[in-house]
This record gives sequence, C-alpha cells and structure tokens, in this order.
Amino acid sequence: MALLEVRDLVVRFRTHDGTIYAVNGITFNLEAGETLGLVGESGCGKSVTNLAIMRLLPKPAGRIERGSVTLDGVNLVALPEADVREMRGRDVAMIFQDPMTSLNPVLTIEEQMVETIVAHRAASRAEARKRAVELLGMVGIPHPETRLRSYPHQFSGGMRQRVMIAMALALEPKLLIADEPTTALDVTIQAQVLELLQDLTARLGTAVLLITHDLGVVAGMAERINVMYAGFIVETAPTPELFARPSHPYTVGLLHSIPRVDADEGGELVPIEGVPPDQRRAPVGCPFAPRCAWRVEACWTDNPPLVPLEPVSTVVATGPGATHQIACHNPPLPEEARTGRPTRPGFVAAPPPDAVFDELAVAAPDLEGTLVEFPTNDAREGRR
Amino acid sequence: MTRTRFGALVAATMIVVAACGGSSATPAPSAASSAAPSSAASTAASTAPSTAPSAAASAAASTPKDGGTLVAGLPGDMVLADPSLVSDSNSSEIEGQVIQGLVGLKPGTNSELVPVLASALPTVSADGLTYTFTLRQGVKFHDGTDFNADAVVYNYTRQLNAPKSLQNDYNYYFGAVFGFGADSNLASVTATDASTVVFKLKTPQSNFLLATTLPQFGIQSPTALKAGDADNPDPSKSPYAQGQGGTGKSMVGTGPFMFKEWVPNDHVTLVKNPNYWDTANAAHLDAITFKPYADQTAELNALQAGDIDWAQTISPTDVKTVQSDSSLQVIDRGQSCNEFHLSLNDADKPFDNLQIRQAIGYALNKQSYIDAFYAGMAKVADNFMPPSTEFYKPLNLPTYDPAKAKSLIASSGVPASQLNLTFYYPSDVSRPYMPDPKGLAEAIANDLQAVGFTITFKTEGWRTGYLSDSSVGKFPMDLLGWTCDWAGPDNFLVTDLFYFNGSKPNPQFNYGPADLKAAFDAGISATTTAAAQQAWSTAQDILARDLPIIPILNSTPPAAAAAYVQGFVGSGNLEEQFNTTWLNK
Amino acid sequence: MAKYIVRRILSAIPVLFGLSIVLFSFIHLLPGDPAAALLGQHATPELTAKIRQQLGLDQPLYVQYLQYLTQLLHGDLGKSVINNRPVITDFANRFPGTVELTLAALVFAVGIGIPLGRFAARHTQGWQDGVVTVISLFGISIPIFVLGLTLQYVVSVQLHWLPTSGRLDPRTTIPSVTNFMLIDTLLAGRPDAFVDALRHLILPAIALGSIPLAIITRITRASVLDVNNEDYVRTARAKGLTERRVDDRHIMRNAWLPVVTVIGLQVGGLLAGAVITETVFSWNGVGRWVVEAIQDHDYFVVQSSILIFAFIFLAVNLIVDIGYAYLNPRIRYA
Amino acid sequence: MTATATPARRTAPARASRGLWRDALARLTRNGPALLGMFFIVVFVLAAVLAPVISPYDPIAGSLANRLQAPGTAGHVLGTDLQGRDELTRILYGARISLQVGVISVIMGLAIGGTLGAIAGAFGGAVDNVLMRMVDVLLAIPGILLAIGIVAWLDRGLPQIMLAVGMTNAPIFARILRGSLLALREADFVVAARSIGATPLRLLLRHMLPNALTSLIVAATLALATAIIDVAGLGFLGLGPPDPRTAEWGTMLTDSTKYLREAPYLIFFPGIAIVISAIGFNLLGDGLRESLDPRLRR
Repeated sequence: MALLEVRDLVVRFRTHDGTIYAVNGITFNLEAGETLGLVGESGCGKSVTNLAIMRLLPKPAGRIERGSVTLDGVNLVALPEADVREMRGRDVAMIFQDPMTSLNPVLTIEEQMVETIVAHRAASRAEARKRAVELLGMVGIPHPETRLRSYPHQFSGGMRQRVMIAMALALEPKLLIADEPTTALDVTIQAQVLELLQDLTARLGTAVLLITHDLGVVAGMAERINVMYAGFIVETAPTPELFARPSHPYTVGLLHSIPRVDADEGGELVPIEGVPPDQRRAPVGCPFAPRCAWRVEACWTDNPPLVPLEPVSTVVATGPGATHQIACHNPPLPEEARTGRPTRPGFVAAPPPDAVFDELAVAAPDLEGTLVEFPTNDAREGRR
Repeated sequence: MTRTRFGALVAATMIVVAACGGSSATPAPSAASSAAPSSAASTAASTAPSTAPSAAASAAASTPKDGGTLVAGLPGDMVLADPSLVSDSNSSEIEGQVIQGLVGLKPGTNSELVPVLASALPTVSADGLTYTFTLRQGVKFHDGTDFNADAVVYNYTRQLNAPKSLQNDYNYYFGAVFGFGADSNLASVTATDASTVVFKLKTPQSNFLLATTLPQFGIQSPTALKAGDADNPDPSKSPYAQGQGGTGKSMVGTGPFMFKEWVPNDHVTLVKNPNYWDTANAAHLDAITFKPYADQTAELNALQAGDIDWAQTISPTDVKTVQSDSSLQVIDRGQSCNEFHLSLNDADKPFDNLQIRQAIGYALNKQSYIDAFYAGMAKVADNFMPPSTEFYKPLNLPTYDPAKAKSLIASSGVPASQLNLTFYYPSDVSRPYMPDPKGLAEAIANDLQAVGFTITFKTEGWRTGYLSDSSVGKFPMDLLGWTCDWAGPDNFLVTDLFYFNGSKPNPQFNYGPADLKAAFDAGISATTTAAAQQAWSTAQDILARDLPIIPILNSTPPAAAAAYVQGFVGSGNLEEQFNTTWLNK
Repeated sequence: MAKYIVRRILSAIPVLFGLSIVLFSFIHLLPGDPAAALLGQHATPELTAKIRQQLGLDQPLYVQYLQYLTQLLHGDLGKSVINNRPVITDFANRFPGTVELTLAALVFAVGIGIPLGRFAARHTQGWQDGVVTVISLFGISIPIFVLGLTLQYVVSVQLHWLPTSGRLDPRTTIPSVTNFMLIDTLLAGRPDAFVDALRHLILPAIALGSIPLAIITRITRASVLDVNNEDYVRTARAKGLTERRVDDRHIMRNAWLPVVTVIGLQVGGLLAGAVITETVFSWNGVGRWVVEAIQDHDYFVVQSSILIFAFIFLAVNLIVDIGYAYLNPRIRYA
Repeated sequence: MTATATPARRTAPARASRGLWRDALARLTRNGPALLGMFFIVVFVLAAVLAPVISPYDPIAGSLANRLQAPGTAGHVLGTDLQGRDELTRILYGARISLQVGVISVIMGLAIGGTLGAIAGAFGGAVDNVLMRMVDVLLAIPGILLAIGIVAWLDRGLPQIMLAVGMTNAPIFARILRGSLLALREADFVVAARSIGATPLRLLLRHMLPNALTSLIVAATLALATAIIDVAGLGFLGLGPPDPRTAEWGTMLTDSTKYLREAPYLIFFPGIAIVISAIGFNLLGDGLRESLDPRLRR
C-alpha cells in the first residue's frame, strides 16, 4: 500500500460566476520516501490538488465532489475536521510558494515554530524551543538562538524558505507537500534551497509532493513526474523516461517552451500558443485540443483516458519503474517531440466543430486601473 | 427684564432722561395705584393671594410638607453670581430666590408693592426727592453677618461708583434706573442710624420704587462682596461673581434660599436657609436645582422623563400633552404681562407710509397665529401693552381684512418695487411671547404675501446679532416683544418701545412725534392718578393714530410641573418665588 | 521604534504650525478692519476697541502672528469675548465631559463593532452577514441627531428607561474633582450616583457611537476576510493549529491593524459628532460650547477650540500610529 | 500553430472593446444592493426634477387654517405641516434642495480637492509635501466643525452651505486622487507612455486621470450621502438656509421637533427621506467600488 493514494479526485468551486472545474478526476500514488513532481501551468489544478489533500480548500466555495485521498490507509476526505487538523503538520506538512507571505508577519519565528510543535506533541514550551533551535540550525540558519526571536521581515527570502522548511519538518511528517517552493526565490538561492530540501527529506525519509511549473526544478529532484493540464493528469512517467520520451503534446510543448543549455538541433524554442481553457465550463473533449498541433477530430469531443504509452501487463504506479502513461488520441512521434512540431506530411490539425467554437471565447479580466487606490469602505474616514 | 444687555443698553439712557423731564412735586408710582406708601408692615407672601391665578391652588387644600429637592428647568444658564452685574431673566430668577431688596412685588402680581427688607414702604418727601426706609431688624445674611443700614448704603454706593468697565455691559439696570457717578439721578444714600436709610434723588422719579423691586437692587453681604473681590473691573476674575466657594462666599443675600454651587452650563443649586428671618414664609424645599434647557422640547422631554420637576415655560402647543399626562400639571400664569409685535422701522420705505402700515395691520390674521402657535393661550392685541396694564384702553387697531389691506396698498401710491420687504426673525430662540419665531415669521410672511407684498427673509442669532441690531434700527422689519419688569404703561410704551434719547426717538422704529413725547413726559411726572390717566390715554391715542408698529398679541406663557409640585404661585412677569413651593410626595 | 515615534511627532509639528497660520488668518486677514469685520453687523465701539486691543492690530502682521504664537506656546488661548473668561478655563471645565462621552462611544463602537465584524466575516455566505451589513448601512446613513432624538423620545420619554439629558441627576450633588462623572462619583463613594452617571451616558454614547460602530464593523469584516486569504493563515492551518488559535492569533493579530488605524481616524469623527450629540442630550461638554461660541461669533473661543480639537485629533492619531507600530513588527523593527 | 490560435484571436477584439467601464457596468447590474441604491437615487432624482409636475401644491405658501392635517387626509397623502402646506410636496421639493446642495457641494469639493490632489500627485516631491500638509491641516479639523465655522463666518445661505460641505470633502478627494496618481506614476503603462515621449500634461490627462477617476467617482458617490447628512446636521444646529420657508429636510425635521407630540409624522417623513437617500448613495458607492475595482471579487 502506497503512502498516499489519490483516487479519481474531483474538486469544484462554486462562485458567483458559476462553477469552476478545478480538478477533474485525477489518480496517482506516492510511496513513502518517494519524491513526485506535479507539473503544469498556473491554474492547472496542481495547487488545488494539494489543498484538497490537506483539506484546506477555501470554504465554502471549494468542495471535493468525488474521489478519495488516502494517507496511510486513512481516507482523509471522510475524516472529521478535528482528526484532519491532527494530521496536518504531523503527518503531512506544507511549504508554500511565497516565503514572504507564508509566515505570519506579526509573530516571531519562535512563536510560529513553537506553536507547531506544541500543537501536536505534549512538549513544554522550553522543549519545543530547543527543538526549534535545533531545526533552524539544521536548515542552515546561523545563530539560531538569537534568530529565533526575529520576525519574518527580518529574514531574506531564501532564509524564510529555510525557516518554512524547518517548520514543516519540525514533526518529521511522512509527507511534505512543497508548492512551488522556489518560484519566488532568486535563481542562485533556488538551488541551495532545493538541495537542502532534498538532503533533509532523504535523511528523514520523508515523501515529497513537489508542485511546480518549472520542469527544471523537478528534473533534479523528483523521481517521477505527473504533468497536469486543466485539472487532468495528461502524462506520468519516471523523470528520466519523461525527459527522454515526452509523449503528450502538452509535455512536448512545455519542454520546448523553456530554453535548454543542452539544446540539440531540434531544441529550438516553440511557444505554446493560446491560453488555458476557461475552467468555468465543464470539460468537453481533450482540454488541450484548442492549443494542440496534433489534434484530431476525436480530440474535440472525446477526452482520452490516461493509459500506458506501450501495452504492459501490469501498470506500475510508483517507483523508478513506474509505467509511462499518457492521455492522448494522437501522441507526437519521438521525432516530432524533438522538433516540437508535427512533421508528418500532410497532417493538419483538425478544425473545431462549430458548436464548440464560441465556447472558446475567454474573458480575461482587463487589468487597467488595477493600481488605483480605492477609497476604503469608508472614504468618509474621520469626517463628521 | 427680558432683554439682555445689548438691547437694553440704549433704553437705559431714556429712562433717566424721561425721568428728568418730570416736574411734579410728588411723583406717584405710575404703575401701581395700589402701592401707595403704607406703614402697614405686611410680610411678603403671607398667603397665596387671591388675585394670583394658580393651577397649584390645591396647595391650599393640604398642609405643605417640608423637604425634598426641586429640579427646575430654565431657558438658560445663570450668567454671573452677582445680580448687580446681570440683566438677563435667568440670572434674575435664580438670584431672586437668594437676594432680597428693600421692597418687592406681592407674589402673583406684577405691580403690587410690599416691603421686604424694609419694615414698611418708605416715606416720601413732598417734593418726591427723599425716600426714607426703615429696615427690618435681626436679619442676617447667609454668611452670618448682620443686615443693616450700612449694608444697604454699601450696596447702592458700590453700584453708583461701579468701575467704568462694568458700567454699561454689567451694571445695566442701575444705569438704566439711576445712572452712574456724578451723572446719576441718585444724589446720595445715607444711613442715619443702624436701621434707617435715606435716598436722595436729584429729580423726581416715579418708577423708583417699582424698579428697586428687581433683584439687581437686592442687598448682598458687604463682607462677602469684599472678600470675593466682587468689584473687580473684570468679573471673570472675581470669585464672587464666578460663584466660587459656595454658601457664604458668593451670592450672599438674606432670602429663603442660599447659594450652594454653580456648575456653568449645567446647573445652579440653592439650599434652604434654615435661619430665614421670615419664619412664617421659610422655604419648604430643602434645595432647588436650576438646569438650563435651551430647547423647550428637550425641557419637556426632561419633565416627562422625571429628570426635572418644574419647567418655567413650555411651548403652548405642548399644553395638551401635559394635560393628558396625569403625572404632570400645567401652571397657567393668568394675566399676560407681555406683548408681541411686528417691528417696523418707520424711517425705511415703505413703512414711512401710514397706509402701508395700516395695510400690514389688516393683512395679519392674528387669531390664526394664536390658534396655531399658542394653543389659544393668548389674546389678539388691541394696544401696545397688555390689558392688565394700568391705564390700558382698547384702541380699535386694524383687524384681519385682506381686502382692505389690498385697497390700502393700492391707494397708498407706493410703487410695486417697494413692496418687497426684508423680514428679520431670530433663529435660535423661543421667548414667552413668541414660542416659535420661525413658524410665526413664516405665517406672517404668508399673510403679507397674500395681500401683495413679497418677503425676503434674513435671520440673526438672538444673543449676538438680533437684539443689538434690531435695537439700533438695522432691521426694516422684525419680530420682537417684551415681558414686563413691572406692569406700568411706561415699562411698555416707553422703556420697551418708543423712548426718546433727548429729542431723538428710539432708532429701532424712528417714530416719535412731539405730541407723543409730551404725553410721555406728562405721564411720568404725573402727581395724581387722574393726571396720569389723562397723559397715558393721550399717548395711546397718538399711537393708535399713527400705528408705528403692528401689535400682534399678548400671551400667557404656561409653566408645567410634576403633579406633586404644590404651592407654586405664578405671575405674568415670570419672576416667581419658590419659598411657598413644596413637594407632595 | 524610538526613532519612529520621534519622526511621527516631528511630522505633526508642521500641521499644527499650518493650522495656527490658518486660524490666525481666519481672524487677522479679514478684509478691512479685522475687529469690525469680526463683529460684522454687531460692532459696537466698545467691543471693537476690546478686540482691537486683544489682537494687537497696530503691529505689523508678522509681529501679530509671532505674538499669537508666543501666547499659544505659553498656553494662553485668549479670552471669551462674551463672558471674558479665559478660554482655557472653560475648556478645562468642559473637556472631561466630552472625553467621557467620546470614550464611551468608542467603547460602544469598538466593543460591538469588532465582534460584529468578525461574526459577519465568519458567515459571509449566510443571512447573518446580510443582517450585519444592513445594520452598518443604517449606522452610516442615519444622521446622529435623528438617531439621538429618536432614542431620547422612545427610550427616555416614552419608556422612562433612561434619563433624557445631562450627565447626572440634578438632585445628586457630587464634588467636582476630575469632572469625569464616572470617576467623581466613585471618589465621592457613591455607587448609586455612579450607576446614575452610567445611565446618563448610555444613550448619548449609542447615538455618537453609531457611525464609528458601522465603520468599525465594516472594516473588521473586510480585514478579517482579507487576512483569511493570506498565505500565512493557510500556513497556520496547514500546521494543524486549532481554528480558534488560527482565528485569535493569526487572523486577529493581523486584522487588527487596519481596524486600529480606522479607530484613530474615528476620533475626528467622534469629536465632530460630539458637537451634535451634546446639543441633543444637553451634555455639558466642549462640543456644545463650541457650537454656541460659533453662533455667538466668539472668535477666540472658536479659534482656540478648533486648535485644541485638531491637536487632540493629531495626538490621538499619533498614539494610534505608535500603537499600530507596536502591533506591527514590520514598523517596530524597521 | 497559427491555425490553432485562430479561435482565440477572433474573439480577442470584442473583448478589448468592452473595456473597464462596460465591465464595471456589467458587474454593477449584477450587484443587487447597488441596484437597490440606484433605485432609491432614481426615485430621489425624479422627485427633485418632477416635483412641480407631481404635486399640485405650492411648497412655500400655506394656510394656517389647513395646518397639521394628519397623513392620509384627502389630498394630502403625508398630511400638512405647521403652515398648512402639503408635506409630500415639501418632501419632493426637499429632494430638489438636497440634490442641488449635495451635487454642487461635491463638485466644489472635487474642484478644490481634485486640483490639490492632481497637482500633488502629478508633481510629487516638495509640491506634494507642502500640499499634503495643507490637506492634513484641513483633515485635522473635525468635519462638521469646519462646516459650522465656514457658515458662521460667511453668513448663512445655501451657497455658503454648499461651500462648507464641499470644504469638508475636499481634503478627502485630494488624498484619494493624489494616492491614485502617485501609484499610477509608477504603473507600467504610464512608464511605457513616458518612455515613448509622452508630454507630462498628456500623461496626466490622457493616461493617469482617467484611471484615477474611478476611485474619485466612488468617493464622490459616498460623499453625496455624507453631504445630505451634513446639510441636515447644519439645519439641526440652526445653520440651515435663512429663508425658513425653504424645504430643506434637516430644517424641516428640526423645526418640527417642537411639535413632536402633536405631529410626529413631520419628523418621521423628512427623517426617512434623509436616511433613504443617504442609503441610496451609500449602496451605490459601495457597488461602484466593487464593480470598478477588479481586485475586489468576493
């Protein structure tokens, strides 16, 4: 039994603007000690997946509509709130994208670390404090004794992420969810933090769910990668396999949209045209179809399931030998994957059926004027 | 007593001038036929007088109980704790409980003289220039010092020689009645022995006795006055005038109540004088607290809620409310001692035209104002003074007749451009004779517009601009009235309205024909009632002939009190004593 | 922190300085003879002379201003033209009344506004939020005098539950020590009078506190919702803290900050509102006095009291800013 | 690849033409409270504009014989007032005064505060510093006190009241406009315009002001509510229009407090009128803010 089993997870948000189809039935497993990358563009549902696992979806809009999340054999979806709270921090910990905003600005590092420890262990404050000092030292913060009394704004971004890591690992959780842990950091710091993360989780045997839009980050860290698009997992494979044989047009697109130092002749930059689908509409067909160069007729109407790339007798869900699976009606050929374009002679992407056409209009908010300072609730302030 | 110092300032000079014009040898108090000097040593307020209309008459039915505190609502706060320095009705009302004069008015009346600190009304010399008072003996001030002739002399001399900085702004009434220093009509005040005081006048002055009934001429403890630096040229620096130190330190008189404390803008507390000289008329109440209420609605609210026990004036339109509340009572003051008029400046166009003035007289539906704003507690005026005034007679002034008003305007020949009238009303006040100036102004304007005038409204604050500007004739047309100091024709026709400064008429109206001045002089110096009657009758006829201003009505402002307030005796001049009041609870 | 406080105090000085110039100009730069212009139609020779002398009008303008400033710095605020008393004396007598009323209104507004705002934020989707929104909407839209007169008529006159006006039953006499009725009654050892003073305070405090109550409720609600969306709150929840602890420690500690600022700004509104409230409830305080002074054209009282009001407003905001800095380590340790 | 992008491209122009204002309007029309507010305001404005058409009565002249007719009396839905005038007519004409005073005072405030704020925000630096200290001075004086002072100083009258209420709002407008402009100075599209050589004036008028306008519109709407309340407050303190016949709600209410017991409806109706119109502008102001501010999406 895997440490984390996500089965057919469906998450939707009900808002004034209608229902948002955030996660549309994803399934994956994570073994103890394993590091799994969850990769996709922003808005693809990877962070929602993470919040769903933690049962931290914004209430009351966000709801798990279907599926299960099983941690160590316990279905978290059905768990009472109090038990979920016990689980958080102790069994599953999280690191968020922006260390600048993820620490409470008005509380000292000490208060924030100690409260985590005290919340789950019958430890005295002094013991908790000792542990906090130890942890800060562990993540490489100099003078942990004195720094403990500092406030978050007195740390640099990289240091804050170290603090976050220390806090997350305080209770030696079985699973660490790292949601874009380095996105907000300078490139030079990114590597240090990733290294630290890798080092510590390996030492503690913590499984890691690494959520990122950056293939470069997962490449060095994750043993296995799930590529997500519009609330679906479109490709999953062990890291070397994925990089060697990207097989979903979206994965291909992702790989071609980042500059690579080791670019060979076919590795020129090819942007993915268009924008992700409006998730306020229930998905019809393959969600990537409008942007896909390889699409065929069926892509418009029929959403392909996640299936092994090559026929196998047993699908291996986890580990370095996990089965390479994709969800695609017309996967790019290896040669096409290298160049980033369909090269089959005479192939033309199937035009959309008329009915679907209009639904593609996406209203992006016009952000002009965003900077204007609006009067507060009460422009009248102290008058009168 | 109703006007504050600004308005009254100008009137001051007049009285003296008018008095100086008198030539008769034995002046009689013009307004008080019943007040002939008498040796009968009657005490003030011995019984509730039969002439006093009293809603609290049930008091007589049961025996008064002693004790309790009465909380009384007044329209405003006390100004200074020394009556000689104030001219407003609120200070006078409060200080009148504490400080007594040589003579006073019989409770419930407006002009009946009774001796108070004098053991009898004074003897007057044949030439009307020397008044000799015999004083009561054994009376003590609230600070324990003796009341005697020296104290009387001290008090009068103090005001006679008031510092220059106080003369006009502060010692108004003394200036108005006598004048200051060498210019004063009061030649001397001397003590011939411990209980005899002799006043010598330069010329006869018929209003001498009635005027000295005012609290401004009350006798205060010389010891306390001196100790409290009461004669400081700047009253803000005088602890006495500022009411500091409590009983025996400030406002120290001989009355049934003693001063206790003054929290400016909040309250003045008086307590019972346990050693009052007139034991038969000692106070029943342990204490009275006076609270200022600028707004009559707020005052009635407080009365209904039980915050106060007695309200000096309520809006007549609230009489029904009070009557329907069994825990409250309305106190009807009976006779009116006021008048309310539409002032016209006869020097301004078109008011220089008699037909226009008459047209205005015919245009006003006065009874409708009484019905709307006075709940009927007023009478349409047919004179420039109320009917209870001595020598009053009906004058057959114009009554409501819009058609006649229109034809008078037409025949006046006044061009239409002059029919636009600028009309002033006071914005922030209600007076006993005009409970709702703004509403009255609107109603009057409505009537004037109906006969062809057009109205432009202007307004001023009562205390600051209105009275002073009106009194110097800056307003072409405005609303004003008068509550009597005493009920004599001189107090209304002369002091209030048409006094002369030398030969110049009151600038407020710029009206004063020579025959009117002659009539006034004759009235003030009349030696016999018949002569006075004759002179004042002539004066009234002249006024009726010229209709210089438009009299509107005479009201009887109602007081209200909790039902348990008993024994209170009201009077038309609103200056009532609380020693007879008791609480039936 | 000390540096911050000093900087804040220094920044208030130009404002006070500017205000003194404005108020000085108010009287001295009137066209023509300021004394006559001051008095308008009400000029009498005596009053004009009195004012000319008080103003030192024969001096050059800058000398006049320097004189005015020197007097101010010596605490001399001039004298009332009407009753001749030094402005500072009357102000000192009445000020405690206004402070007592303002504080009571603030306690009412904060004591109810913050829980109400939190309550609404917790039930954004429910009817509860709607009810709170309507309450605060009315709070902002009802003029103080309408609310005051209504409360007075219904609660006091009709129901006899509370007194209509004033600060203490006039039948009770309490020695004036601090002029704070709640304190003086206790000093006098009169718990009954203390209760009476409290009863007098209730309606004016509600009338005056209604607008700040509405504003504080709205700000608290918005602030709690804002903070609720912050990453660190998610962090706190992800750490497995109890909802109560997340609420008290992580949300409220941060949500307080904008609320504190708004409370500071409300003081200006409360002082202004006191002007009307004191008039409605015959409350013996500075507000009523200033209105009377303005109507009486008692310009020295007006000039000085506006200066004092502004000074208080600035001082309170200074205190609030310091409090804000104390609550917010980003400023405290900047 | 170009072919695949076509659908998105084809819809793009339509999207761009909608713009901020149409988006805002669309959001506003979905905002229930704001619509209710607009309804109140429409009623209020119609009352003001159509008062002479709706009512057959004279708002100024009355007849004492007709006074204090209870509401519901034939011909007088809301009864008659102390002078015998139709109360409904007075309320309708009162809307006229309130609208007039409110709008003009807000325009005055915008003119004064807007100019100060625009100059401060456009220039920044020392100019900003000096102007904002001036604004601080005005802000330090409690609003109604400033208004009372101005009316007492300049004498009573509707123009003075408008100026007084306008002055209390001016510093608020100045601050808001300045804040917006300062933020906009650093905004990318302004920096971009500057970098291609737009003149400062063009920058201010073409790029910055239109964007800063949204917040000012919100503030002005809320200020209309405050203005109506403040004008009534001045009326309560006896500083209303000098002509007592003027149908100004605050003065109508205050004058009637003397007759509270006889005719409570004379207090009730103007009170309701004040509160409802203030609620209208408050609701609309809140709604506008929510629709004009794209960040506020709760």
